[in-house]
Amino acid sequence: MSVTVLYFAWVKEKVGVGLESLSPPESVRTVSDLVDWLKLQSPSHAEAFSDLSQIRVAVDQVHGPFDAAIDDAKEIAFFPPVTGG
Amino acid sequence: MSVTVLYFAWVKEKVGVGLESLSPPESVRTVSDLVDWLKLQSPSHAEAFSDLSQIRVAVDQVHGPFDAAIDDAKEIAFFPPVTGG
Amino acid sequence: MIRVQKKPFDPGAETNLFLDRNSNSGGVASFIGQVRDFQDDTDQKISVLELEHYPGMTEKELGRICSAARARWPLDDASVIHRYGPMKPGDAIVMVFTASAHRADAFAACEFIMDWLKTQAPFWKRERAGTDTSWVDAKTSDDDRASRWTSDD
Amino acid sequence: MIRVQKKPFDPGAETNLFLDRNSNSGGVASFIGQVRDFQDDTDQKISVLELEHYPGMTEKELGRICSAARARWPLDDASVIHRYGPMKPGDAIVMVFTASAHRADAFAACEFIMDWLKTQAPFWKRERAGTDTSWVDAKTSDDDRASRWTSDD
Repeated sequence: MSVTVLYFAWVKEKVGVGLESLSPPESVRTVSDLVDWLKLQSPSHAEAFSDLSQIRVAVDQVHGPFDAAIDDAKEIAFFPPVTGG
Repeated sequence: MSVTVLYFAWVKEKVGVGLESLSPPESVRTVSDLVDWLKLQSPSHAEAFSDLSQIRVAVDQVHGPFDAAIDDAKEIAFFPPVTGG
Repeated sequence: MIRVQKKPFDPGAETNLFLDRNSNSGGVASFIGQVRDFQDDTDQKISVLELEHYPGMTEKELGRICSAARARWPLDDASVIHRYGPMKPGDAIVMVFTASAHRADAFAACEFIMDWLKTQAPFWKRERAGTDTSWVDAKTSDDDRASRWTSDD
Repeated sequence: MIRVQKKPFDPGAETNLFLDRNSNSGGVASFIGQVRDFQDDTDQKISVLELEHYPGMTEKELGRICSAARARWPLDDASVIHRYGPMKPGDAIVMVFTASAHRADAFAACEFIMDWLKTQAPFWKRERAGTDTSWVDAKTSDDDRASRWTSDD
């Protein structure tokens, strides 16, 4: 599986990059699985995802829950609660 | 007592004038009294005030009920329910 | 600011003037009422709307409505511009602005001012459609909307 | 119409453009959000607001919010203009317009769009005050306002 992972605002600052093209293993089926796998990639990833209550997710540019299936999603984004307007 | 009586919209059309300077007798103490007295002034007045449910009143430019006292009001206006905006 | 005038006004220019006066307010809500082009009951095309008003009382009543809104919500500002006289379909009749730190207050106050203006400000509409001219009837729905604000709290 | 842009926009000019497109609508409601000049918590003067967003998703999400509003109320039109990038206090960040035959629908839809935009549109504010730069925290009051619309009916 190949997927583009995007980070915004302080999640991006903590991870250190805004975009990664990743190929997580087959066992990664949901957004939660992906987060668990991402936290193993580096201490910055682990730090960025240390408090999931402060993270929101979009799967292919649609807001979703952490238990959303990834299926053949092309783009998964993580970010803080939004503050526009 | 001397008072300016104003009419607007179709009330003005029915009465035939927009403004009258009138001196009703002492016995005219409320807006209702004034209406009863006005209806005696001409058939047009009687016609204009034939259905009071369609008439609103302002005493010195403040909306009021028909039983409002006239006291030393300078200006009493009669008009249909408003339709601005 | 309350303005009652015969001549047309420019809603865009008024918007920028209101924003200039209230650049520190987080939220500005506005409402623009436009002359409709068809009559409710006859479905006839309206050629002219003539708006009569009660000079003197109109300004006072609009001022009282804005004061009531400012007493009820923490507003930085509230303005009403209202035309009278002859107008054509599509013309702006009325424009209301409210400015507040919080959008909920700006929205509520703007709608409150419109609802009360519709039932209290001394204006009367007369529509010309074809060769007929007729006074517009007040709507009970407007009374209902205005009375919401007194029964609310 | 949905527009997400870095450059400033002119609220007055946008107002007149929206009115030109909707001259047959009896009522047009609008809301303008402006960059505030003081921080909530520190009370420090803000010098710059930087707004990050999620290109692609932002436009889609704003489109979904406007579609939801149009499904819920009989609207003639709904528009959102939203800036991103650096802004200074007093700048207009966002402008929402709704047009409808009835003012109650225009008001409700305009507030609905703002409430959902605040909690769903992928924008993130960062304020600079003095030498400090900090991400703005989301407000639970915004969540509460948005959730009103799902519990209403």
